[in-house]
Amino acid sequence: MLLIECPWCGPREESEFHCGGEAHIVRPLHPEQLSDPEWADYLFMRSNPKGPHRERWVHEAGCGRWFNVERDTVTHEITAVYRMGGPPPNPSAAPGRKR
Amino acid sequence: MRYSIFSLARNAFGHHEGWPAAWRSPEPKQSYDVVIVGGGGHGLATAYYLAALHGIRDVAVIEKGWLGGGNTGRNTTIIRSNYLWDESAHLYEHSLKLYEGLSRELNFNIMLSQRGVLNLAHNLHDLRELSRRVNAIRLNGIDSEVLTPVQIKAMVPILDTSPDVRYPVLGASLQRRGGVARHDAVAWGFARGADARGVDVIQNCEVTGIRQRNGAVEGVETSRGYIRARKVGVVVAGHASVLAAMAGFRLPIESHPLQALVSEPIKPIHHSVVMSNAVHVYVSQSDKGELVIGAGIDGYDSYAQRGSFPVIEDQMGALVELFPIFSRLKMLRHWAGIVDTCPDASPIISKTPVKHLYFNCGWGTGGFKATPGSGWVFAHTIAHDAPHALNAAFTLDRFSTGALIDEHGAAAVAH
Amino acid sequence: MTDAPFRLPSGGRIDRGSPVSFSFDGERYTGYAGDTVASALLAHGVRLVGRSFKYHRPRGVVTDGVEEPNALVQLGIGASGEPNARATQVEIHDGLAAASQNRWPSLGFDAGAVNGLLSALIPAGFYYKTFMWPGRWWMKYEYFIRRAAGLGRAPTGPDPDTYDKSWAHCDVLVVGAGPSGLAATHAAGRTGARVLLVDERPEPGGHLPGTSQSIDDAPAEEWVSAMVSDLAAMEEVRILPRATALGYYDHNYLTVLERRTDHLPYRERRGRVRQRLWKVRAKQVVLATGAHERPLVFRNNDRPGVMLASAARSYVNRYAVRPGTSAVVFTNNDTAYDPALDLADAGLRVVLADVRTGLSDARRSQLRRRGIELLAGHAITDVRGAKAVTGVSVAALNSSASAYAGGHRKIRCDLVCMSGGWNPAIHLFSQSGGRLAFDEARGAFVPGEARPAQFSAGGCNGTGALAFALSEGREAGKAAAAACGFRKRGGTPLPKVDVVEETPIRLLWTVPSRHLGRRLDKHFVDFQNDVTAADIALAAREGYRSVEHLKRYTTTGMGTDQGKTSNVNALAILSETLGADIAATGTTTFRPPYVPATFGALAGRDVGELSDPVRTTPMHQWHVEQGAAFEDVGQWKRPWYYPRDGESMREAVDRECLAARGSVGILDASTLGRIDVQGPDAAEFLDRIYTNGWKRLAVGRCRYGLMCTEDGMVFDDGVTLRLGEHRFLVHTTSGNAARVLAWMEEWLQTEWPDLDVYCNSVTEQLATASISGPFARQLLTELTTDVELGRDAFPFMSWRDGHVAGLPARVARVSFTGESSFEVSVPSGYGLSLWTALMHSGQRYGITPYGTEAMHVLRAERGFIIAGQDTDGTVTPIDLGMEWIVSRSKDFIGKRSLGRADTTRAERKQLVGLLTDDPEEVLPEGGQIVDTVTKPPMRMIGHVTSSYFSANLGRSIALALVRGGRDRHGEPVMVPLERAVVPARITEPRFFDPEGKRAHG
Amino acid sequence: MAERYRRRSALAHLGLEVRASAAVPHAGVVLGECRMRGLLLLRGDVASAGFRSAVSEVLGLVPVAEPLTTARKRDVTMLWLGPDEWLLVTPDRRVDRIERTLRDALAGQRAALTEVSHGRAILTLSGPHARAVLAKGCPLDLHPREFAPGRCARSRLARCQALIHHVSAAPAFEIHVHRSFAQYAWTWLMDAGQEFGVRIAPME
Ligand SMILES: Cc1cc2nc3c(=O)[nH]c(=O)nc-3n(C[C@H](O)[C@H](O)[C@H](O)COP(=O)(O)OP(=O)(O)OC[C@H]3O[C@@H](n4cnc5c(N)ncnc54)[C@H](O)[C@@H]3O)c2cc1C
Ligand SMILES: NC(=O)c1ccc[n+]([C@@H]2O[C@H](COP(=O)([O-])OP(=O)(O)OC[C@H]3O[C@@H](n4cnc5c(N)ncnc54)[C@H](O)[C@@H]3O)[C@@H](O)[C@H]2O)c1
Ligand SMILES: Cc1cc2nc3c(=O)[nH]c(=O)nc-3n(C[C@H](O)[C@H](O)[C@H](O)COP(=O)(O)O)c2cc1C
Ligand SMILES: [Zn+2]
Repeated sequence: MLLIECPWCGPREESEFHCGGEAHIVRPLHPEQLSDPEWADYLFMRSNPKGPHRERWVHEAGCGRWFNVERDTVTHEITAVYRMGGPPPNPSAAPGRKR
Repeated sequence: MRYSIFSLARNAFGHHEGWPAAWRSPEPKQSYDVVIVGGGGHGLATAYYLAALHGIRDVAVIEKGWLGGGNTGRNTTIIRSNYLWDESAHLYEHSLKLYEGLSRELNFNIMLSQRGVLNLAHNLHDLRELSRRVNAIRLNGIDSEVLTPVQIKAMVPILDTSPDVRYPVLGASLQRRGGVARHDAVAWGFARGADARGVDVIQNCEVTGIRQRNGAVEGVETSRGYIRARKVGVVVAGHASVLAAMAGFRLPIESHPLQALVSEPIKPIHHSVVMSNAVHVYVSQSDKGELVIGAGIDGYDSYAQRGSFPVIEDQMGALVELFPIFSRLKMLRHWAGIVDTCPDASPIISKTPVKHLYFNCGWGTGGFKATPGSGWVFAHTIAHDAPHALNAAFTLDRFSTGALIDEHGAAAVAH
Repeated sequence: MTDAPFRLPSGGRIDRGSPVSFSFDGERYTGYAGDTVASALLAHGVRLVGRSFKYHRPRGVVTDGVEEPNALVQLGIGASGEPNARATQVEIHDGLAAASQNRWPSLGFDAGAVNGLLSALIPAGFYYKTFMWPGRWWMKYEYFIRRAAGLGRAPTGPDPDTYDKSWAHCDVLVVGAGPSGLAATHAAGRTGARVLLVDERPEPGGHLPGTSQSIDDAPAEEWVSAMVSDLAAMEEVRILPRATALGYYDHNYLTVLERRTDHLPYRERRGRVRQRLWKVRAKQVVLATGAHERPLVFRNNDRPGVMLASAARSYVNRYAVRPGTSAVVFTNNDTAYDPALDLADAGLRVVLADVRTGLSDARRSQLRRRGIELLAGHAITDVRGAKAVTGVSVAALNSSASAYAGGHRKIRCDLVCMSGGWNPAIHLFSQSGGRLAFDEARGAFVPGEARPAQFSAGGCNGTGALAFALSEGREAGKAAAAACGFRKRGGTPLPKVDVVEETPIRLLWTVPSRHLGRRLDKHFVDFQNDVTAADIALAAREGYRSVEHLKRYTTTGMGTDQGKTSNVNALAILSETLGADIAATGTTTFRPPYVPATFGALAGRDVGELSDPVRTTPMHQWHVEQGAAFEDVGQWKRPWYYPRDGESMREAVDRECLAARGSVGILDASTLGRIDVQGPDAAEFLDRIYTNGWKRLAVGRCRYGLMCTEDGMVFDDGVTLRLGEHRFLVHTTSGNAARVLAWMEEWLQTEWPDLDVYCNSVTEQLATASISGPFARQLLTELTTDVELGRDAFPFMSWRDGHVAGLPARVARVSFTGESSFEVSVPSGYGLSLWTALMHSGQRYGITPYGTEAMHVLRAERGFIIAGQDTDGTVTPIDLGMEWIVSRSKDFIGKRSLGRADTTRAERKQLVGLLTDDPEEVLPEGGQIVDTVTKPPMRMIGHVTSSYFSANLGRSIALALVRGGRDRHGEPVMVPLERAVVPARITEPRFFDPEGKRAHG
Repeated sequence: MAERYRRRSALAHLGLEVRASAAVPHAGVVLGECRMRGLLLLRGDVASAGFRSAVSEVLGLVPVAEPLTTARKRDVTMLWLGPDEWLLVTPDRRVDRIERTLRDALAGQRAALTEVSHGRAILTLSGPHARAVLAKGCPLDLHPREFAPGRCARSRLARCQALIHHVSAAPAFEIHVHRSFAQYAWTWLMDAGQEFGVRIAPME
């Protein structure tokens, strides 16, 4: 049972939130220009890392805001919480997507 | 040594000191024809069928921990083949048929107990979906029937079928050939069978890299050194994405915790398997007497093999609603596995962008029932470098073409 | 009244003024308040209390607490029965009825004991090796195996008790109210921090009341009461007795189960919550859970009368019970000495066998003073007796402890006390993700690296001496409070306790047996599951060498005690067998709960009518009064149909359908989802969400829209009203209301934050009645003065604001029935008024309320889909024949997916109509469609999604998804059902008013 | 003409007026329904000076920026719901007018206004055990150190979403739920309060 720090409401119980999966997957601006595999990559392919992971959460039963969380998928330790559109913390240590 | 009541009796005189190891624990060789990564049921079955059916015996199964310690060792063991789409139905039915002969084939009692699997319907929508499913399954030649509340009550008297409860039971589908099996025995039986046919079963050896040249696989790096291989089959369930990353591609997979729990052992009281997707709980009673109970997945990626408590709370609420007499029984232990969920809730048994590298994953919450069938088709795929007709639809490129096999449908969780 | 024969004349924490009468296996006994079933039975000299799982061996009480493997009893009967209760923890109360388990016909004579005779044939894992012949017979064998297994029995009826759950937040949670837990709580509490102290026992003090320990030169209990009264004065400190911490989850979330009434006589329980599950979120956690004593593994160490040394001591001191008359204490460490002394003081004859030789003079003289015979370097080689211990054999060990150096001596006794050292109670520590370390010197796993915001103190930290346990507790409490920002100068001084110098433990994992020397038979490791040292060796030999394999192959540690007394012994024996070191072998995984926890408590009050909210509309009461049958749609209760006296469902639905087309029908449509979309970019936003375009929709007009998921599959549909240049009112399906709003918010916040749009749900703000049929307009005319209802003034697919029945209302001319129809929405508080006004005025037009079933029929007659019924997440708009609604000129969510290889296939399943050859035959929804009937597997080409009898058409109709169905209109197909094969014909998916003229009328 | 009909609250069918008179000895909690409130959802960009001044012009209240807090001016209370979202609680009879003037004032601003007076039910919970009852279903830390009077938060109450407003230190809470959940929330609170004794408050 995670304790998640909503950037607005502060630390709240996991049951108030909903996880929206991997963060920083930007919808292609021109989907029609993508090949089927490229579109499939956007739609379905996920890095699903073991270790630090950036993901989107929404404070569903609270302020209703979406935000990003950096969380270790093994220890569940949350190392950062940052607002949507905000820069990820410490980009050099960026986990996640390899293209 | 063949297992039987006679060998047991013979060994009793020797205080059971004469039993050989069920499988060797060999040092890894430098190279194999085929390396199977992942010593769960699926990996071991693949190795077994490679050796038993395709004459490929120079095979190693590489397991980072202990055999069957992944989802094979932590699942609720429900076996059934009542799947909606033709592709799935045929694959799971093939598996169920293999299961039906497995104890004898392996000379290892896997305790397949075909006590019947019921899926409850609680509203009109459920009923409609249930009827669709049962009709499809029956026309696919698989046993399946619809039960009325009265028939359900007769079969499961302890189930609350009164009409005025929050989630009344309006009907159920029943697959009589469905049931449960002893999960550990499936892994151990395949390991013993594969070992006897020359397969090296190697535990405590983690694959840490996949070497390739010119787009083809060459071998695997492991915590115990490099191992060359002409072909590599990866069957690591929750860790599929990790291995795919080693090979340089991504999968449409997310790893989520799936929890299960057992009650204290009690005298037999529940003789079938009851599942309810609407309220998210399912329960059977094991031969040891404990109730084995499962639910839905936790909502976030995790490799921790433990889940969140609210899932257990919901599950218990649903359980005591369905079975009021269970309220005073006690939860003995709860745990989780890491399930490899796929967007269409169907597996991937496929060639990959890397030549001679094959992946078998995406079984998510429901692959135990497929263990022999999955190994069987995967062995075929590896041996022929081409899928068998039974797994031809379960390729990786269905995500590009859009030809998904959506098994979410009525079953929110396809155990 | 004469007291029980084994009750000491004085002492103990029992209340001699409150005698309590209870029964065991039908026999009546008396004890005192403060007794457990175990202590009270022991006071009466009852030794045999249970039978083991597999061999049905006679078993007695081994421990005095939570770790008990043997003394499990069935409590109560019928619906309030409870199996597998630990007699060592069950507090007796008047009327308590306990019974032994897993025996037949009786505890004294148990037929299942034949398994013990067969034990040679049924070693660990035997079932994997047999019962495979003949082929299908396993189910027959299994029947008997199942009956033999299990322990207690399930209750026979629904639970009469209530349960409860509550959140608890605190700065510091202290688990364990022993000396270190009390010290921690005191240190943290005095800073003003919010401290919660939980302990599973009825009273604080931990193990202290079970000892003869003194603190500050007074009995330890005095120190305990002083602490407790200090704590009671601290406002932010709360103590929960009978509260067991079950699980330690992420980020300092712990579950604690409080047993509130189980100790009370039945008559005092009524109206009270039986158990409460606390869900604790703590900023800091102090674990002070103590330690469990380890049994020694020797031949027949399971005889009733063999118990842990600390338990025997506790029975003497806490319960004033002599657990026997003559005892042999068997140990490998110093902690059994104090128990031996206390037993002697209580009048028992005591012999102490210690496997060690170099013992301290202090210890020797303590024994000498009590006249206790010391057998240094000795071990028990066998225990005699069947249903109770009658004696033991002892012998001197050789220097490597692998065999005996001398002859065996028999000692008569009725009690054997054993101590193999201590296992710190690291369960919670390990559950939280802390790493364990193996302490070679103590032969115990102790906390290693901990997860953040957590401390371990005292026994659970591997600390043996009370003085250190106290100081560790105090430091942990202080540090934990400080970490929450609470500090206070000074502190309570540490109390004074005597320190006796200890001789190091000599680890001896198995004691060689008398007859077989090396061979280990019936040396029990796991008492409950009957796992012996030989089973462990067998598993290792057979390749089950991982401790996890060992566990699963032998079932060690899988019982109700979860191996609290057995796991470490088992893994140590495994290590020895394999020649590996214990640290490398490791433990099995610690999992919650720490003790088995009642399902009812985990469910709490979310049962019965509270198991899930039932949502109702403002008109609900009216529907109930009219005797409507209801359908569950998500959490909503919707009227399904309104049967009149004696009407069948079919008759009622037919009548409702005819009225909606023939006169006027009225539907409660309040459950429809409604979203108020405001902002200059609203139209642009809807353009992206929906497959069709919105920018050109005029204010005052409505449009039907379809939305897809990003993979191109239909997700939801509904009508949207343009309320203003910058404002739309979106309608969603009832089931998807919340999902669609969340979906919109997600896209807005995460992908298009630049759009100036706000979405708010108004689902619940509005109540809606939909009236349909030729008299709908006329009826409405009567009720409104300010809405122009003429065909031209108020065209189809437009809306108007005004008043209906004097209520502020919005009227929309939309139609889901295909009739001329009006949806009237008012603020919910007026919903019932609107409804009754319409019913009242509608009477003379024969107004007929219709439910969801008639609504489905009516819309199907017109071929309108229901998302989620005619679609299943695999259907595109094109599959539905709705290319007209798919914009070519703009992008929208899911558009790209429609161009993929599979989504453009001609053979996709497409929406069609289906007419059975027999007009009376109504196909079942979910029926599968084939071209030709063959032997299974048959080639299926589709399935029936909606199917009804249409009273308006006088025949059955159906909608279906059929492969390539769009080009197959007119072709015959078959629907094979269990009872028959139904022939049918594919048609256009529209059966009534194909041009759709009536809606405009 | 609207006066012909009285607005029915979500729990009107329970007849709480009648039940309120029943004496409950040692009631540990008092539960009631607050019926005559107007509710407006206000959305907007708190960083925009135009938005702030438009709101304060009409209400005399600047949109509160501090999460989980409330502000009050005369008979209007403003509750923070999210960084761009507030709930205005007004007397029922004033809500139309406030909506109109506020909407006019907000013209041209990045903002939205939606009336939800009828879409919610407001339950009142007070008495010495109010916190204990609430804690059974609400994961918020309700200790006055953490959730002082005047604070509000959206969270869960058992199986529904709820807005909890700590209105006074008594303690007293107002619990807003969606209208269709009112019956559930009411039953839940009655059940949770049972062990302490529940009295039904007279209607507001
Ligand atoms: C709680 C729960 C309940 C379930 N209930 C059911 C059910 O009732 N019915 C059903 O049909 N299915 C069920 N399932 C799903 C089922 O358990 C799985 O689909 C199935 O067991 C997968 O088998 P596997 O052999 O593919 O995976 P696993 O058994 O997980 O084996 C994969 C192995 O790969 C190893 N591995 C991973 N990475 C590496 C590496 N780098 N190097 C070497 N080895 C590696 C792992 O250690 C593991 O042993 C359930 C799952 C869970 C978790
Ligand atoms: N009988 C003995 O001789 C004995 C027994 C235990 C400890 N010790 C010694 O006592 C000193 C330590 O005292 P301490 O305070 O650490 O231990 P303690 O055993 O005195 O107290 C621990 C308390 O925690 C409770 N507890 C354990 N797990 C719990 C859980 N999950 N939930 C709720 N309560 C739980 C126990 O019931 C017990 O009351 C050490 O010196 C230790 O070696 C001696
Ligand atoms: C079908 C099944 C039955 C189980 N029965 C028991 C049981 O009777 N007792 C027990 O302690 N654990 C039981 N377990 C749980 C295991 O102890 C263990 O928790 C699970 O295999 C996951 O492994 P882990 O907890 O070691 O990670 C059972 C597990 C499964 C899958
Ligand atoms: Zn928030």
